[in-house]
Amino acid sequence: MNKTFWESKWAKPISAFISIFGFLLIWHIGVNSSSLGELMPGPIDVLSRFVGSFSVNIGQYTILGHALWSLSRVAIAYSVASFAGVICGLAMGRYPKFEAAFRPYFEIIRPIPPIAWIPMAILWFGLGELTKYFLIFLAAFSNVTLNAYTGAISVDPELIGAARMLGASDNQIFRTITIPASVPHIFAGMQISLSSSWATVVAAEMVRSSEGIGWMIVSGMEINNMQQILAGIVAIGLIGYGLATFMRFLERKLLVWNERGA
Amino acid sequence: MNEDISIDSVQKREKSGYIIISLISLVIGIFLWWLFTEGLGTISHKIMPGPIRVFQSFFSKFYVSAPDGATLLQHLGSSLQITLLGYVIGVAIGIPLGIVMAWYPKFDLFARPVFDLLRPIPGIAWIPVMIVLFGIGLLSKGMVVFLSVFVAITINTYTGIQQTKSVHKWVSHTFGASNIYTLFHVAIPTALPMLMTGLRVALGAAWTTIIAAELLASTKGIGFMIQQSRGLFRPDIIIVGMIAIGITGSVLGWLLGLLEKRVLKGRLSKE
Amino acid sequence: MERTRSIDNVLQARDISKTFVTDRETTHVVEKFDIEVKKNEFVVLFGPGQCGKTTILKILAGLEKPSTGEILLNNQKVTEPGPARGYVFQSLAIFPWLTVMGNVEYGLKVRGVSKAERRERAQHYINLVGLEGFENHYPVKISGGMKQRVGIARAYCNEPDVLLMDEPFGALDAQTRYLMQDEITRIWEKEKRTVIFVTNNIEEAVYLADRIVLLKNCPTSIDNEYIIDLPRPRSNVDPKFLTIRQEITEVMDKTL
Amino acid sequence: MKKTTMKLFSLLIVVIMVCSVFIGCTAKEEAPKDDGEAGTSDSVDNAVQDKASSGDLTKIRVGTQPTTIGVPAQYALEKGYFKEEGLDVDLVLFPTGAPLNEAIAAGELDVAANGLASVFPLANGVCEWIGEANTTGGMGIYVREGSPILENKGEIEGKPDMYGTAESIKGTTFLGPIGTSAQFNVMRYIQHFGLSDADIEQIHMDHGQAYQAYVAGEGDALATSPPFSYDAEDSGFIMAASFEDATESPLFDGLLARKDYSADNPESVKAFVKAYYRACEDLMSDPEMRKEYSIDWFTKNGREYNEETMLKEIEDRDYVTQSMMESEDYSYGLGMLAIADFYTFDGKVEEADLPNVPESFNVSYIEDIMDIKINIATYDDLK
Repeated sequence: MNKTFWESKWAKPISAFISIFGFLLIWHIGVNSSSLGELMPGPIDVLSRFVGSFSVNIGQYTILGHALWSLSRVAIAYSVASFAGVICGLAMGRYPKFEAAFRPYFEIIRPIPPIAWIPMAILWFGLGELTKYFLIFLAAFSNVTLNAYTGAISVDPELIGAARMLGASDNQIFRTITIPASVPHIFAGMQISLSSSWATVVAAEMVRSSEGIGWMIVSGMEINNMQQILAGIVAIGLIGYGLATFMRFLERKLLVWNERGA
Repeated sequence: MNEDISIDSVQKREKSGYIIISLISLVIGIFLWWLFTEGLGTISHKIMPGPIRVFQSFFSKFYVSAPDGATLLQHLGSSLQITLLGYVIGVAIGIPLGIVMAWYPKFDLFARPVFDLLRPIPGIAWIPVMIVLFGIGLLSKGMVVFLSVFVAITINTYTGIQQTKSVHKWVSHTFGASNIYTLFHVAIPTALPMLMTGLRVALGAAWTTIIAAELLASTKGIGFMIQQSRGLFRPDIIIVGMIAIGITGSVLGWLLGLLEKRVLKGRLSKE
Repeated sequence: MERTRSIDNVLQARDISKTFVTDRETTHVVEKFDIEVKKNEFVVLFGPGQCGKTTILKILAGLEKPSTGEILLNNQKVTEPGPARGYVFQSLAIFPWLTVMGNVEYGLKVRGVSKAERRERAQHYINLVGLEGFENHYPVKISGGMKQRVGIARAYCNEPDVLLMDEPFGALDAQTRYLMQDEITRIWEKEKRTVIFVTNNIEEAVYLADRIVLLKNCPTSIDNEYIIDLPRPRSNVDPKFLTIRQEITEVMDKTL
Repeated sequence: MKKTTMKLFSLLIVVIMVCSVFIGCTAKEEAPKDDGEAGTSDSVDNAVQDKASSGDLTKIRVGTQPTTIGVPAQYALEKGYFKEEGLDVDLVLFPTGAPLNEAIAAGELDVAANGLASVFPLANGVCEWIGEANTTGGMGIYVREGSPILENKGEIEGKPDMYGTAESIKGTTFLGPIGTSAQFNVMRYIQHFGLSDADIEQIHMDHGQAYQAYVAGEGDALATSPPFSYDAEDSGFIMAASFEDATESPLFDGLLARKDYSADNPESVKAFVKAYYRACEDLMSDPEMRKEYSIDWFTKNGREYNEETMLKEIEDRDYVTQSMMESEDYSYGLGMLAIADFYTFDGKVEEADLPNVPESFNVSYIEDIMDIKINIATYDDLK
């Protein structure tokens, strides 16, 4: 491997393959050589189960169906949360009175993890989809609001001065300066919220569901089927990674004007 | 590739005189809560207990062990014990890994893919695996917390080290300092603020994962207390548990914020 | 200095002073500052270092409230910033999410001028500052000098009565700075405007100004004035240019 | 231009919205309705099916568990007994009693067939106890070979085959779900030796996980119920105390109806009770059919039974029939009173709520359907 290998565009994918293969190897050795074997399936069984589940139904759907269910729950709740978060965050930035009124509730809700809301969510919204949307909404809402707020109050005063000198009114300044200037912050918030929403889908699907990746893991726990659980975990990891990469790609495309420094 | 750092600190606007408005809105909120539950009784207390009942339960829970077998402080103690266990292990492994991944690109090429794949997996999904690996005792719950801490710390350390300005590195190298020396005397000090944020974010992550960990097998802990009251028609205890989690979470964050200020004193330079 | 209320005074400031009061200490930044600027006069506020010049300019622009005194624009008292006074910031203050065209036409857009008309006027000023062909570039993609041209075009495009410039070339390298000094002179002679230009570079002051207002150090106040009646474009090797520069430098050394 | 960023940004939101709704619908359409599994069945399909049959049916949401208590409900649903009574039943399954209670509290269920955990909705005045469905046998506390508890037997007079002494039980870690019969079993067992819950450690885990963990070497003792109790015997664990020895009170799983629902539509509740007991009669009359039917349904819901363990359960657990209820020594609700009284010790049931339990006994449905007189237990029967 000459020096240039590390710089060549092949370095990343190859090393990724090696490192994942290495991880699976360690897992394989760990399972086969130790007493762990009876309880913990090895990578080969799990991956074959994972691949198999693309054709064979687990419960009512294949793993694709489950993934679609989980994704649709996340997509709906996430987009509502992002929308509400941006509005709330910017409003908090724009109107100090609103911020003062809204902040106490925001500070109370934020530290409480979505899982802790499950019992009350069930009492309020029943066992259906609404409870799941509510939990995922909670996971996404605080981050987006926080970032929109930070974006709105940390606009470079010189830009506002320049706009004011050009005759812009307060409202115009908010619309044409504060909002665009906070778009990078908002986008960073949306990226973080997407990963926290995706992580919450498992907890959300613990609330009485019969489909979804989270259900796959939860029902695996109930019937002690470790392969199904691990296949679910692999799916969550892969999709989570895919979502994060997609958001980064979106950012490069959309925020072309923003030189996102380190 | 730039890591998206979870901005946890809330930049406060200058201490505006709006505290009164916040208080008023809070009072109105609690009044409305009271009105629709105990006041007019429109919402049955089984669905949403009133503020008076909740605060009664909250204070009585400090010395009464009904219905879940331990007082609020015992639960908090048990939860904090697991959180700190997971936190310490997570920090001990996360910081070095973050540094090495950021400082040695070759290692990063290998460690990063596995890390990125494990990162989105929530603590709760690991519970069954942890049961098998570490049984159902303190250690397995600690490990679930460890995972969330480990991820948060590694990201922040990684980003912190990467923020080291190349000009600083060159200066150190021109003085003939070795790579390791530069790492310790240039990169790590630069990364310190990011590291401190990481410590605070990780503690927040640890505290939120504790509920998931306690869904595992537990005899005590706030998560257990909430879990127990679900079947017993005691939503007031559930809300007491949630308030306890919220307050403890904020206090932990506040404490670390103080630590951060003292450690970084003048160094919090605005870039 | 006589206080005439002649009609051709575009901007007047009367015994302006400014003190910043923070909970730790109070600093007097500006004291007894008066100025009268005639139509299309290129006035340079020259003074050492960074003490009060920018504050004075911000007060004249209405971005900063004076502790005492008042500002008269076309003989009317003004307290708020407005399109009648254009401002070019030292830190460029270009909107990164707008293209060059977007930045230049921003003032007109905000005042509700129709798209066609503002596009046409903005194009005129883009050509004036020599940025043709860069209309659709984002600021992140163009050089410092070009960004400053956008700042100037943006201020000009709003057709203000007075143009206030706060060390606009401070951040540029020497070579671009000379180029921009020629550019601003060319633009100014092509489209006369009243200009108040702040700088701490003596050569730039003499090169550009009709009249130089010398500012004493903190708290800033007027020391005295110099009328520069050299023809434009001036050259910094012209003996008359050098003598004036020498004179002012000596006066400046005395005041430090 | 500044417009594009805003346009692109809102476009992104719209795109996410559209694709999510699209995914949501496509996924939902593919969903074949499957009654067996805990199907949150789609009410639209039900209504369509029934329009064809005689008259439209009234909808009723029934919650139960994939255990003995749930078999008659599933049987009546499959055999169409509910339909004959004019009921369109939406059957929802829960792993244990606790989540089932939660669903009742959330107003998601109208009636339920539940176990010992039913004491809580009764104590809280949310539900009525409208019928007892089956005896609960085959539950017990199991320990491993060589456990100190096995060293002495018959220490408690009148309990020849109950193992253990105060010293050997003190400090033991019991695995099993809290708030259910398993915990009741443990608490009553240690009470015989003068111990209380402070002397032992009870780790809360659902039956499946608890059994799995116990096999993996966790915990000292396992409080469990069928089928796991039979599996425990098969894997060589020894029963330290049976449920009957420890608790001395006959415990019945039974039927609950939300008070507001029962008040508003007594006919539906009555129809449900009628169809349910009809299924009980069928199952009791033909043990062979009951075995086949139960094994099939339990395994489908992740609870492995084989011939042998199923026969044991049938032997341990009888469904309540009319003849049973008519007999003299049958005292309706005695088990519930014992449990309610017991749970006041650790505050799970508040003293003040004790009277709610007997008040919630409502045998009117059974008495109308079967035209019999049932004597009802009171707290002084417990003395």
